[in-house]
Amino acid sequence: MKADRTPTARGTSRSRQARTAHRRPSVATKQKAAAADAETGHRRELLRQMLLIRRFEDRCVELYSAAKIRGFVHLYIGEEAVAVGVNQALTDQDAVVATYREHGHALARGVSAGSIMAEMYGRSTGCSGGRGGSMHLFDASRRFYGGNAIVGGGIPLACGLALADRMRGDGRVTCCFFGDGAFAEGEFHEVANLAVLWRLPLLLVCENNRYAMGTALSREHAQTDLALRAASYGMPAWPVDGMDVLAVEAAARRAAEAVRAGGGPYFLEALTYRYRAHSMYDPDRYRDKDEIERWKSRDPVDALAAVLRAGGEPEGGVDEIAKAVDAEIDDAVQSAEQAPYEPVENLLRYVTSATEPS
Amino acid sequence: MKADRTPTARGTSRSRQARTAHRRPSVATKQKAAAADAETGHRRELLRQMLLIRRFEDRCVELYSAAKIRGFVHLYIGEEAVAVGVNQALTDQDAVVATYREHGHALARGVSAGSIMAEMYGRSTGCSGGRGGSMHLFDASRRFYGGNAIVGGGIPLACGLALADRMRGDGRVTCCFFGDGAFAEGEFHEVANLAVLWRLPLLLVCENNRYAMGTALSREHAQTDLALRAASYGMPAWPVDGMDVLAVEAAARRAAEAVRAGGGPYFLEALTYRYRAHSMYDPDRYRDKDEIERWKSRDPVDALAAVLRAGGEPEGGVDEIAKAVDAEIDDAVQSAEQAPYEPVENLLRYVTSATEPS
Amino acid sequence: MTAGSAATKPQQTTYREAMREAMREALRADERVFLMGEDVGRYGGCFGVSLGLLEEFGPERIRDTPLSESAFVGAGIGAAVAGMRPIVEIMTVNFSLLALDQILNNAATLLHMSGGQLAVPLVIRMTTGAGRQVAAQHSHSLEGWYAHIPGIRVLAPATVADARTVLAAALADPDPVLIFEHGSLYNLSGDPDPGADPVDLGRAAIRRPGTDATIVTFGGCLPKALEAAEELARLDVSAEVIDLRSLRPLDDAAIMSSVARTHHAVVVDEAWRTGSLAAEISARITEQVFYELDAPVERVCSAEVPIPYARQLEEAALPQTADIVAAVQKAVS
Amino acid sequence: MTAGSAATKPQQTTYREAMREAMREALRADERVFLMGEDVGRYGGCFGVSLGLLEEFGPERIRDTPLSESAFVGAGIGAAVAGMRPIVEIMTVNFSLLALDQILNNAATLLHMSGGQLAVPLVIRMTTGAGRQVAAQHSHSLEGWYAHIPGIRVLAPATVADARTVLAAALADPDPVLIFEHGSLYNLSGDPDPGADPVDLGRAAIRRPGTDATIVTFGGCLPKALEAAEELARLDVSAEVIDLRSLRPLDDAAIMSSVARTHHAVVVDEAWRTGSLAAEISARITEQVFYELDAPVERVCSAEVPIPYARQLEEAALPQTADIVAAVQKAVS
Ligand SMILES: Cc1ncc(C[n+]2csc(CCOP(=O)(O)OP(=O)(O)O)c2C)c(N)n1
Ligand SMILES: Cc1ncc(C[n+]2csc(CCOP(=O)(O)OP(=O)(O)O)c2C)c(N)n1
Ligand SMILES: [Mg+2]
Ligand SMILES: [Mg+2]
Repeated sequence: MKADRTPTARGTSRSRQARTAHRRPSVATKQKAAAADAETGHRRELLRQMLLIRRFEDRCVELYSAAKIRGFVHLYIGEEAVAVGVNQALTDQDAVVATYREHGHALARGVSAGSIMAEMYGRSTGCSGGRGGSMHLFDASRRFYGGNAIVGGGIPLACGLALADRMRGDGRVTCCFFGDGAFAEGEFHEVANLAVLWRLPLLLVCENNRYAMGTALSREHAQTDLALRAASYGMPAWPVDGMDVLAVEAAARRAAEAVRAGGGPYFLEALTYRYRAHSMYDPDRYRDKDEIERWKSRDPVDALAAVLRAGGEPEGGVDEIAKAVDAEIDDAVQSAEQAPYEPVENLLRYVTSATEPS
Repeated sequence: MKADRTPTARGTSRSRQARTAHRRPSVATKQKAAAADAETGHRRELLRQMLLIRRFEDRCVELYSAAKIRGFVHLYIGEEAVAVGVNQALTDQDAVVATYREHGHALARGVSAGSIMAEMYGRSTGCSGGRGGSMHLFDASRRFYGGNAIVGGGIPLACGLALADRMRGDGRVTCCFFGDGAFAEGEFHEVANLAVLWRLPLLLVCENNRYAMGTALSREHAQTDLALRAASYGMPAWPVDGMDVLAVEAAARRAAEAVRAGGGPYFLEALTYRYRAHSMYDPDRYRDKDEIERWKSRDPVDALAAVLRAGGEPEGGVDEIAKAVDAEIDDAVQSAEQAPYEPVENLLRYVTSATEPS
Repeated sequence: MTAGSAATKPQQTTYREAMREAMREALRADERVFLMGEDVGRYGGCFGVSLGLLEEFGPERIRDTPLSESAFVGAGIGAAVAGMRPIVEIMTVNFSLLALDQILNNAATLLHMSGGQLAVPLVIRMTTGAGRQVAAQHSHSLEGWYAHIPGIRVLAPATVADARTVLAAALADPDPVLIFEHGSLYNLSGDPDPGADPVDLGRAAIRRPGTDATIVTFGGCLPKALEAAEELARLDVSAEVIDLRSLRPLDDAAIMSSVARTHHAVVVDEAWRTGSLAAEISARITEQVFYELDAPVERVCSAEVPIPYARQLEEAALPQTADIVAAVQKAVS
Repeated sequence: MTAGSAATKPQQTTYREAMREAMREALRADERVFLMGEDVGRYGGCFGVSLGLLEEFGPERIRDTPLSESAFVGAGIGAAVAGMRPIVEIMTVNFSLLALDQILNNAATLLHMSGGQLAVPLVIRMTTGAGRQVAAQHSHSLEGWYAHIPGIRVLAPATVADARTVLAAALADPDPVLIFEHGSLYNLSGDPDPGADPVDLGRAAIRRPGTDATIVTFGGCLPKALEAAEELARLDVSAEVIDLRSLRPLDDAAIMSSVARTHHAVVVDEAWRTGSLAAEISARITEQVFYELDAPVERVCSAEVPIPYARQLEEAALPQTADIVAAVQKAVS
């Protein structure tokens, strides 16, 4: 998976070229076939990533019930196309800041399922050494900067990462995921203004899943067209169908390209939906079961599977991917089960850089 | 002056009628003359209020140099048309929340010059008992709620005053003044959204004087059309020439009427300019003297005086107003000079409602 | 006061229900009262405290807010100034930082700054504390910070009965009152004692009398302190347990008269040790009854670390019953 | 280090200039260093500290920000995580409340929460304190709150020499450092002593030796404490004055060894008394050298009132030299 994430393998220009080539009618048959193969391969990979997230989280539910995982856990199921699609537009050098609902962002970013699972088990092999838990996944090697449980709290952090890049002129992009709820916090407003003012290379991805906990979009926002509002800061801002991973990928590539070209920040509003309750504690009293079903009928995993099948993917192809994914998750769980706990003597480790275990 | 502020004497509908009548061509000569008289009277009153603010603050400069007044003092000179014009649209029952640059708002609201001056002298007869000083003028009897020195800090307070009115359905308006600098703070954003969402009777008056301390508008805002940005929250939002008191009054009346009719908040951007430094400590290094002069050529006091003179105001009429205003200020200073200091034994008074002087 | 007969026979209810019943009572009694905060309505409150109130009182009085802590806390202040009696719920003390400027610079300050003109009869409720493996950003115990602020009252009900009465006392106060509800207490069961005289929540309560040492605590640490006292009794140490209930003002008289009798004091506070409220209490004890002390005042607080997620680390970070027992033993040794 | 010769003969400069010179030095030495905050550029800094730096280093490295405390402090955190060395100026501690969530939940917490992956080498400077009749919303002394937070270092230079060296020490720290500059000190004149060894600002300094009582203080109260010691000397009381310099961590060793010699301690802190850092120091003294104390530890703090504007009231609210003298006399009596 890591090899797949190098800029050459899936960098903006090459993929664009591939897709453009595919649409050009006068191309020789051979080239066309190669491009179609690449496209299919890429789509299978997208499906694999979405399935990994979905099944990883299904397993989380079981493990939570079994009290293997504790604390607050927020599931991303239904929204997989957003993290997976957006990440296609990012390189290894780019940075990602996410929220407390970030298993999907971490997995899509290439943080290993094993280290995430170990983290939720509270083991010292976890991606945050067991100190963070579900809401605080970090992986500096993947430039994955969390995992922030203060709604909106990651947005200024992302702004600063982008500022550093801008000052050094190193052409990197910082991608910040946040929710429709976070959009109402003052910090969003302050950062949006600052980022445009300073032309920071910041990709703001608002995951509009229509709820902030139990509060529906229309009861948290006066003007519910969030992209329209973001545009008022003077940055390009567009909505995209967050249930369609191909649409998300295309929109994210356009956005990342604009950011990388030095145009300043870009706002992408991914229209999506969470199938599960807000957290494990949420009895989900505030919405219609019908509404959930309606969204499920546009499921991003099913939709992409259908596209693949229409493109000739054999029966059982998807099952095969699912099997591989399950094996990866089984491994993750098994290694987490066996992983060591951080000794209590190390409690004060990492409070400051100087505090080392005794 | 207090009599002037009763709703019947200068309430929205009557004044509107007067102005409308004046413009109607087929009205009988007598009626026309009466309306013209009323209009002239009203304009003289506007001039008087603006002059009161200007000369009151000129005096503040002297008194500050003489160390009679201390602390941070921010002058409103140049911006008088905004407070005076907007206040015309408000009744006694309405509420006003201002900033630390609020001598003008307090005076226009009918807080007496004497009690303001005594406050700046730190005397117990001051409108805040000497505890607030220049930045914290209060007068509950005028529903004048300060005087807030945390930039943006008054906006949520105003939101709450409006919420109470909305819940009680008593048709009152809360008017909140704040600067272009405050517009960048998260609190503005949060309140704008909340106020539209809840249709609160809130008149948001942004005094865009093109600087936040030493930071010019274009270096604090990516999109400098603040009314445009405010409109993105879903409320009516318009700019107005803040150097023209008649324009401000007309715009404020339209705005207040819309708010009073239950339309929710309204955003008015008054384009204005402060002639003096940000505060008494500011060496004013960040702007051109030319720029200041250009704005002074559109001085709101001079402009209204010219309108009056063009309408037949005799030579010396303006001087007469100035003289009356100066007398009022002299009185204010004199009574402040003689006013008592709050005894030190009362230090803990008003920390809580229960703490009474020993 | 749900029913007259309830007063006669003790009835069990939870801390959560007691708080809810108190809100219901206040909403029924005074139409100026309303509840405002994130998810207090449709969702029923982040911890279920306000469940059912929306249905009874409607969306005007049970107001769901957007995620805008500064705006809706500030709006509560303004509404209070205008004569309403808002109860603002901040989901947890962690998020109250976003509204701290409003609380300190407006709520706590307006009365004084206006020379007595603007009172702010506002009640702010919030959950506090750790213990549920919710990690560094959701485990703060910052009530000690709030207790530093002149102009506000800070209450920390630790029993079902106090949860039932605290709100009425807070709403009767003409000034801002902050109520801290420790998350671990919501499922606590007890007698709401609705027939009792309204408790003066400004006074500390002796939850267990004792003669050898005084344990001063509040909120989520009270159950641990009582457990410790139980264990100490088995070890022949008689510990008195004082529940502060009010963190600002502090009931010095109750603390000092106990310490003057026991000559040993241990303060238990879930906050990080340095700069905790426990420090203030220790300083006051030294100042006021220094010559009665047979040993230095001990503090049992949290380790100075962002609270970690892993269970064994979190447990090690927080004050535990055994730590309290050990501290008392050290004091009396 | 403006000139090699400066090291040889003592030179007078102000606290403000010392701070500015330290910034200039840091900006010259390390291109990762930049300064960011409201009006640090064109205006020259709210208190003139950064005057002239924009001209020398340009707008990329001397960045004026909009009024958005949360955003630009958070941006400083992010830039630090990404390897820059930002110096963020918050005009005054009063406004830092708007960024407190970022400071506590991000700056102080990221390293631990990420299992040691994300260090935050950020320096935040801010003015603190009262004394200039700027009233309730501009007179806070909240450095004690910051000293409560694990994961950050809190420094309070009180002399020109410390102002000159504090920044280099702060920038050398791999973790967040907050520097509190008391507004009354900016015009203080003294020897910046640039040739001296870099002071270890983690250690407290004995600013005046004495034998009868220890006055522990920091920041804006140091000059008052020294004045009090002078006056006490005339009254035949020999007071030792300790300047903490670092508020987190506290230099317990320095405090305790002094108190163990003098047997009397007075802590002077401009914060409101309840929950002040003075309480922490008092508690620690009791905990660590209880049996050396001949009298209870005294505290001299601000009255618990939003600081009023009127001069006589403000003076009455703040710790004054006479209050310190009286407290020491009481302690040694
Ligand atoms: C500042 C803050 N306020 C409140 C909360 C509690 N809370 C956690 S998630 C959440 C809803 C956030 O909604 P949104 O931003 O839309 O993200 P989503 O959960 O839908 O992904 C709330 C209110 C919090 N964590 N932080
Ligand atoms: C939260 C906060 N940050 C910074 C300051 C310092 N400060 C006082 S006034 C001011 C500029 C405000 O500009 P603007 O809102 O445009 O109002 P104006 O002074 O132009 O009337 C600043 C930065 C403050 N008082 N509060
Ligand atoms: Mg959402
Ligand atoms: Mg301005």
